[in-house]
Amino acid sequence: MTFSLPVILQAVASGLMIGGVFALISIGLTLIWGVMKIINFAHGEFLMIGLYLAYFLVTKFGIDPYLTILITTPVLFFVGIGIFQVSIKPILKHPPMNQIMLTLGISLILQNLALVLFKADVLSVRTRYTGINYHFGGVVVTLTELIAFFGSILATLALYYILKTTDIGRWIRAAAQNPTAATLQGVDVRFTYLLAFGIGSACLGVAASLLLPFYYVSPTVGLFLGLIAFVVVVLGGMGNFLGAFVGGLIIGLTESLGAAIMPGSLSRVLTFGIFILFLLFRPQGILSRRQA
Amino acid sequence: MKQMKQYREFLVPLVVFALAAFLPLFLKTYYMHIAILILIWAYLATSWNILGGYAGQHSLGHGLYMGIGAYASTYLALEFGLTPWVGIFVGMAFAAIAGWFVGYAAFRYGLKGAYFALVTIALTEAAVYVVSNWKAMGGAAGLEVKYLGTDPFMMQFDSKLPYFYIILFMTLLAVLTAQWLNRRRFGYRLIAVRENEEAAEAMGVNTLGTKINANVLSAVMTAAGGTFFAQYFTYVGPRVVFGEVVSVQILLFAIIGGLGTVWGPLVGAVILVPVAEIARAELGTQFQGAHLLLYGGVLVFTMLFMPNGIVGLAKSIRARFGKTPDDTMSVSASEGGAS
Amino acid sequence: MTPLLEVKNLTKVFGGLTAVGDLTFHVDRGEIVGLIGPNGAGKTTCFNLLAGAMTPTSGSVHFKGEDVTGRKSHQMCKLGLTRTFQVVQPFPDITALENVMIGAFVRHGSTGAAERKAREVLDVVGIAHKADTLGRDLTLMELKRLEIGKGLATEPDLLLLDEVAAGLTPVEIDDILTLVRRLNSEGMTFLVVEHVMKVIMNLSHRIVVLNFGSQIAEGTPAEISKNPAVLDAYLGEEEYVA
Amino acid sequence: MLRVENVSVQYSAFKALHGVSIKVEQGQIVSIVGANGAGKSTLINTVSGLLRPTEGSITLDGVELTTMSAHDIVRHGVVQVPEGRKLFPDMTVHENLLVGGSHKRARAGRDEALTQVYDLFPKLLEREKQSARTLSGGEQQMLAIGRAMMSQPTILMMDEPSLGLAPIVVQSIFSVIQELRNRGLTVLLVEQNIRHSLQISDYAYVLETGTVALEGTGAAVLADEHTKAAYIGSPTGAETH
Repeated sequence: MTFSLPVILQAVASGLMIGGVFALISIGLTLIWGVMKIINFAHGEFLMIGLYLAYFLVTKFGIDPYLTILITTPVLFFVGIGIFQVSIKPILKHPPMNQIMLTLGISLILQNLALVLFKADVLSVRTRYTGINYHFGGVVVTLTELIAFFGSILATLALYYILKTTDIGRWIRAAAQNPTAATLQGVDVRFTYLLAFGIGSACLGVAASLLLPFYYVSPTVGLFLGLIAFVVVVLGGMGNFLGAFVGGLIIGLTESLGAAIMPGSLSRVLTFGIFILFLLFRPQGILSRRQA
Repeated sequence: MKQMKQYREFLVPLVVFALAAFLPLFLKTYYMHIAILILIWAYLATSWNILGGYAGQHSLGHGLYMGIGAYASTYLALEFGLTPWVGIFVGMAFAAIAGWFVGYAAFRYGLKGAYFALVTIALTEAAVYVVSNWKAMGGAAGLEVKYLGTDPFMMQFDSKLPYFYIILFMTLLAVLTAQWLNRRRFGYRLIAVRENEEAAEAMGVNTLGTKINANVLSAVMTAAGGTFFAQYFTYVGPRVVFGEVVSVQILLFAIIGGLGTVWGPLVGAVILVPVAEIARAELGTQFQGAHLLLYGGVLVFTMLFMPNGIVGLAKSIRARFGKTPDDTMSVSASEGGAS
Repeated sequence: MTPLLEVKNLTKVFGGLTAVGDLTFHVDRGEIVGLIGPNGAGKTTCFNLLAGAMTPTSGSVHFKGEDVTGRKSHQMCKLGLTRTFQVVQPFPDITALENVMIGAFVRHGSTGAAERKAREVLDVVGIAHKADTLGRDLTLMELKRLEIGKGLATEPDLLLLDEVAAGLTPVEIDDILTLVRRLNSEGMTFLVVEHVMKVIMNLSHRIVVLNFGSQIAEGTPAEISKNPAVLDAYLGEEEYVA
Repeated sequence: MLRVENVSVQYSAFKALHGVSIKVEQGQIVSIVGANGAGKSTLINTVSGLLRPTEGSITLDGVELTTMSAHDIVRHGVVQVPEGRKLFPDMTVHENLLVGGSHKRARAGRDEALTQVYDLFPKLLEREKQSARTLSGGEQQMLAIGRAMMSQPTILMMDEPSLGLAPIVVQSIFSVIQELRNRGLTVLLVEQNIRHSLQISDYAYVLETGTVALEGTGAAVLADEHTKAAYIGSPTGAETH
């Protein structure tokens, strides 16, 4: 609990690094909300699946943690699509609360299934990237955080590119902005929902592989990261892609600066405080001008 | 005669609970424990149901009020020796204040549906971290109720029997409250707000005030449940009484049993709690979380196949031979194809 | 005598768009006043402003001599001004009787009294036999009657009717007209927005015509039906050559 | 080419159309007029597949559209310019147009269609990179029409294209509709502005409370007293049919 400049700088650096990953985690959620107006409470648990998958690929098969992206991303894509088909699609027209309850149910299932299968142990991996640090003045940045940060930015840019320049991307955005109008342009809206859910989940595959080398896995890891994703998404404006990225960085900074200057886990109160204030006073998020 | 008619609606709950009062004659200690658990969750779900079921505002943060009730009475007992019989009312008062502020803030700014759910979940999660860092409240370790053996004055008993009757009585009161709402102006206004806020407002219902009052009533009742919870388990911890998982459990039984119905929460708890408890007892050592797995599965099943819960399903089966309302079609519906 | 409702220079601007501009008119006790205009003319906005669902940008609304500008819907209702909705807004999961009771609770605290009032109203609007049917199970005609009943149950001095005839067959429309006329002869005052011109021409004592948010004409039905500005607003300009 | 035969539509308690039959022939402008609530939009939305008829059939050159999904109907060339434009407000003008031309059949000729649309509406080319929400009402209507043109429709249905527009803008929209017809497009037009629409129509139907009350050439329908009565009513005429 010191307020010296090096401590602050260190916190800013770490905050930005983890903020990039928060952004990537949240972008999937904001995409799903933006397109079909469903809040996926199982989002954090999807990430947990990705983390366990990456963990076992690294520990059981000796695959390089960053190469697991090639597996975690498509697997999460299909996990998303599968769950969408079985459970979300049938209730797309139901009241929003039923959808929330359903995804809460899915999150309970996944969380406790993980508990049953893998026990409550907190797992982490040591890789050949672990322990490599870089010093910038007094600030220490680990290689794994650095890779996660730039990896997240790359993945975000790639997704942004897809949404902006491809027909599929335009379908998804069109369906998000006005599903009826999209239908009237010949867009199969349900198919774009399916794609958006798949892509939103696939982001978590990337995030999981990037996180694993410096984070941990446990059945409840998704509980906290899922909530963080909600905070980021609300901060950025629900459905706002760019907002989610900025929001991710801000929450990363809040968490890490808060931890540097506040005792214990009190910084979490700050994070949730921001969340609550935004929900009340600026539900449209930091970037949007219009009312949500 | 007229008086009689007015109170006849309370007859069924009174008879049901009077019969339930004989249960201890037939139950072994372990089953008494399960009966108490059923009643705790039925009580909490009934309290939640007033806001979530009747008024249609789905709070995902009722752990906040449960925690306030649990912590207030426990802290006052530990620190000042205050009897929980009084502490329970202090907790309820604090919950009323919290409920008013939460209700005012959320509803004044027009939070609905998903946004209301998110803000309530954020509040209760924030409470977890506040309490975890609050030394006087025992921090992350929580507070233990000092064991005194049987001390009725301090709401402590060696036997399960008194606990059973206390929570039975509380649940009876909660069910009577729900039953009372069913046929009173305030209750009708809650339903009007749930069904169509705009129309309710146009018909003279102060929707903001109604929702805030519902939140306060629901919070106060939930807090009392928190005090009992603390006394029964003789322990309170931040994650145990606050937090997302508890909040979800509180509303689970109302949703599965039947939202906005008098008996739904109780039916939900009676059916689910024993199964979950047996699962926990039988499988708990190998499979932690087996009961939550079950809850999750039932929740998903309910949403997919009987979104109106068990009581709702029973009602519609009964109505099936009359008329089935078909899905309304709407141009504004997101996509074209017939579903 | 002061008019029951007096609207002065009422204006509502959304963003840059003036939905209602400088509207001035009044409604006397015992009248049926029609408010008409083509789609998008600002009628519904006007209704929302009067009923308290929106706050005007400028201008004033006086009701029973009292300045009520900016009051909320539920306050307006308690004062005696109630509106119905263009798209019927029943409470779907409760019975027709209970639907109406919610309105009756404005003036009656006890369930018994509210229920008596509600039964009386259901009888007036002619759906007493449907008292125990759920809102969702009523036909459109019954819903239209229920909509009026929900308004009547609040015992208003002025009832704002928004498109009661929309979607009804001519025979059903006549039924509704008869009902409104009867209520009017018993002393109820109405302000009526309506697209079905036959209805408004037959019903109103006086008509106010809006286009692009402003008043373009006012007069008796006979005057209005001959007014060239009104014809232009409804049918498009005469001088257009293809 | 487009045949709507004996179509009835009901949503929840409300029967919006009762046995409506209309025909639209190649190269025609056909108008559907009638007061609000008469069922005009319901009819167009039923042809588009957004609503399902309870009875009757809809065919395009013999192809059954009645049970086809809404997006497939667009892919078959029946395209709607919806009431209130329904643009994608946060996408640019260019992107809006691209979405219109992104289904399989349209994609091949997309560049050509784009040139045509920009040729027809030079204003849109000027505003190519602006988001749709920043356009004026008239420009939004042009974009909505342009977006529909990108689908390379065989029949274009327009729901109240003049709604909320200033008279001068309405004029230009109607000129565009005629221009489209001159280029060989078939148009089904729903309008409140009956003087304009009937003057340019080859054929017209008057809808009243969900049924066809009158049909004939545009000029004949415009001349009919009944048409005016359907809109304005008469203070004496309590008589209904």
